[in-house]
Amino acid sequence: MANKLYPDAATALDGLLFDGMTIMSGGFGLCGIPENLIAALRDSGVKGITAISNNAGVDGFGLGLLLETRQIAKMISSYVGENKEFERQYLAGELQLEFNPQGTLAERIRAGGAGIPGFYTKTGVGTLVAEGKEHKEFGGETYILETGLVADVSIVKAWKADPHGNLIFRKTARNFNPMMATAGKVTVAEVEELVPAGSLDPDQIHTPGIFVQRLFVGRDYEKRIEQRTVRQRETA
Amino acid sequence: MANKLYPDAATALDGLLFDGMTIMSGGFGLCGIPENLIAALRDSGVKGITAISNNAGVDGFGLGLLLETRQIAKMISSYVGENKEFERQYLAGELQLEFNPQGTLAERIRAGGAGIPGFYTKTGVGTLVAEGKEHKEFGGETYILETGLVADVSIVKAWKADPHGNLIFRKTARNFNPMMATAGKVTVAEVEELVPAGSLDPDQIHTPGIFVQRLFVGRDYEKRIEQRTVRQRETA
Amino acid sequence: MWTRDSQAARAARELQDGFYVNLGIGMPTLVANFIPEGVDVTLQSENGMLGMGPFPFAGEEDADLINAGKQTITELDRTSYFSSADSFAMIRGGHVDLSILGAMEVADNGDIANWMIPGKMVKGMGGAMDLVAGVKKIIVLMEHNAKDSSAKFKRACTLPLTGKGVVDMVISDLAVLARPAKGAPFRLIELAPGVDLDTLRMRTEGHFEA
Amino acid sequence: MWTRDSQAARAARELQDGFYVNLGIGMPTLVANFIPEGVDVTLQSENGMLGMGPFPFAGEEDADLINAGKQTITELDRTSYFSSADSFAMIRGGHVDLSILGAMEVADNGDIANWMIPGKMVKGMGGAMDLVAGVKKIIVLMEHNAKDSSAKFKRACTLPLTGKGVVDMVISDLAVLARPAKGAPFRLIELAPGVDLDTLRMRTEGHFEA
Repeated sequence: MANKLYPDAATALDGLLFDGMTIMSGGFGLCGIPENLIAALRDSGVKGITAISNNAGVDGFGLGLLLETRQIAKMISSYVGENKEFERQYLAGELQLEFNPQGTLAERIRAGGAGIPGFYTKTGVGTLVAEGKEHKEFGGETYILETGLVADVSIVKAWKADPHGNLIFRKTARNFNPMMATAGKVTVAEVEELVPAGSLDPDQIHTPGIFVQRLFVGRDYEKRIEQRTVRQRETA
Repeated sequence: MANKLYPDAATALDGLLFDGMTIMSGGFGLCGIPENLIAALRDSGVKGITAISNNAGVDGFGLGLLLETRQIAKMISSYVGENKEFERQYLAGELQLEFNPQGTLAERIRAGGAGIPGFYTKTGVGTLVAEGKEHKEFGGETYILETGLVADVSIVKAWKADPHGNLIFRKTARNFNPMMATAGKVTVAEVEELVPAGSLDPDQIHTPGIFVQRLFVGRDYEKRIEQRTVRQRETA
Repeated sequence: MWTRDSQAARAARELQDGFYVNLGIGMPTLVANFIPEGVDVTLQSENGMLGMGPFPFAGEEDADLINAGKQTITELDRTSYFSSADSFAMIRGGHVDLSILGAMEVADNGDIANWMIPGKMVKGMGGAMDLVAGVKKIIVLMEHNAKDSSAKFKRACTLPLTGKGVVDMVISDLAVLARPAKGAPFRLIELAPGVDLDTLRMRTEGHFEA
Repeated sequence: MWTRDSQAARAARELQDGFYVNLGIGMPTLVANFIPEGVDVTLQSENGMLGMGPFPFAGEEDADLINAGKQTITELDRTSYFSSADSFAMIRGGHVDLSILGAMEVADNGDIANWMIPGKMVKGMGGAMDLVAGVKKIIVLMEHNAKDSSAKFKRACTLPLTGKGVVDMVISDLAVLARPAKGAPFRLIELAPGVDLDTLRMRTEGHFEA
């Protein structure tokens, strides 16, 4: 079997990085982000990254790490509201930003991985998002053309993997990770647990191994919570 | 909780059928087809059906049942090679037929369910399939526009369901069923087993209950095998 | 006049048994506290979850289980998880019955603006454009007037739009305005206690039928 | 000249360790019997399976477990199942390394015809158009000549096409013709035992470099 297993994030990224590259990074907010791989990207010093990620992390965590070091030249995101350093760089003109509606972003990535160069959607018709895009009528309604997205490298975070690269995600940490796994020319996955081949139920694999070229077990997961909301236990 | 449970196929289809309607029917060959619902459609006598299904069943089973009774006016399929009655009706001009490449058919259905009225694909460029369709270049390559498909009713077959309509499929019996569940204005699912709410792992649900309006436990599954291929046990 | 809680309770009366509903961040979240007895709704969270439960008890938070507002939540016996692409396929495909959102402006043609104020740092539209374009019915919960007392239900939106002609109902602290279909004019459905039609007209810019 | 088994064995030499491969119905299926020692390949079946195993033992057939030829098969410790949409997303997206297919005709510009003979009942293209359009490398396994002895590697296909300019390699009972990239001319790579270049030229219509 072709070996997909690597000891850690740095070796898993070895030979894949170059300045000016496009990287997709999984996660929603800080949930389900590839913590180890982001840290390894920072340590690699690779520059001029176009980062495709729903959010931009927070100051000092997630993609915020790569903003601090100015390794990101452009972000394609749907929401970046949790990051002061992002705001500073953007307002200073040091950072390019392309906003996509969240569902359009998700579908563009899914399309990129599925060999679909363009699709029509009603999302954004009549808004700034539609400017400069082809409009077309279907059944009397107006839609705009959105294009597929691919990346030089996709970095994703899963819960469990087997040595064939089959992945399973956990709860809402799934989010953008499965589509990004399909849309990277090379996809590197970090997981919490590596299980033996044959121990995942084949009906229940979220990402088939064909999409994962490199794989390692991550360590020291912080899994930070952005909004810790709780309810009170009712007392009798 | 809104009740989605019905006692059998006939009651589950009650009030949904009308002549000239479009029906999507899950399955690949005879694998994963909604046997009970097809039989109930035959018994209902509904006529002039446009049937969207990858295959047309065989003589006397699957959609072949509805061909025998001439209830189908048009088929949208990728392969219909296993059915003599189909061939007879088609050659006699009694049946309309639209061939779609299998992947294009699957994606058209997925698009229909996902609110995408059109997408571009390389599949079929330069062939009969491309005739009359819009051609467009992306990155120097030519693609054709294919449209989304929806149905008045989708009939699907799953392995397990809970009362909320969450579905799980088994092995290659999954095939077209999940997308068709999303593309029916009403989706009726038959299942082998109904399990209590909460007993399916929420990470492992293939079709979320939002897509299933009606549900029942099927009976007397034949699950016919078209090509029974086996290997010999090696004797020591 | 309605309090925020009263507005949320009024919105909750629009819920029907069996509905699948997406609640926006802020005031719309309160609607979950007022779901009427005997009405069963399933909450969708666009980051990839159907069947959202309440906040967890302290100490039971799970970093892998958050809603679209990045708040820790819980699951129910009906819950399913899916990818963001599948989540927005569900939204875009018209499978969600109702979305309740906040807004900065709504126009009397149904336009909505709720994502961007020119000159201020733009945080992004998140899933708002997808929701207003895809969900079957859109209810806006907002104050009737802005802090400078200008009307938020307007002839035309002045801020960049989130969606064009998409709003079906506005529930403000003063009144409920609604229309039977996209494209139809808005009508006054209900006045909050202590609010009369003259007051409403004075504090409204957009057209509505009374 | 090569037998069908020899053709399949020759095709199997094109497999590389770690490849994901889709095998068409008929002669291509035989390739699975000749996978070289030390080469690990994963077979994709376009009805929704990655990691296809061998036929089951008698009595162990499972009606829910078939390949794209509707044959009963088995699973492996690497197997995953997915929907037809996900399966063809995998194919269309260029994730499958190699597809080995049969053909009625191949043209020297890489066109392939393998789904329809005018005048005969058309059964449909199934997944063939998707495979030739999406898979990275396309190898055709076919007889060099039809039953009427006409050449099947032609100047131009006479039958309706399955794909335009998509074939990378032809392995017939007489020879291996291949090209380094789509758009490049085909070259003779190998002659079957007992076949000389003159014979090959005489029995071929399409252009190839020798």
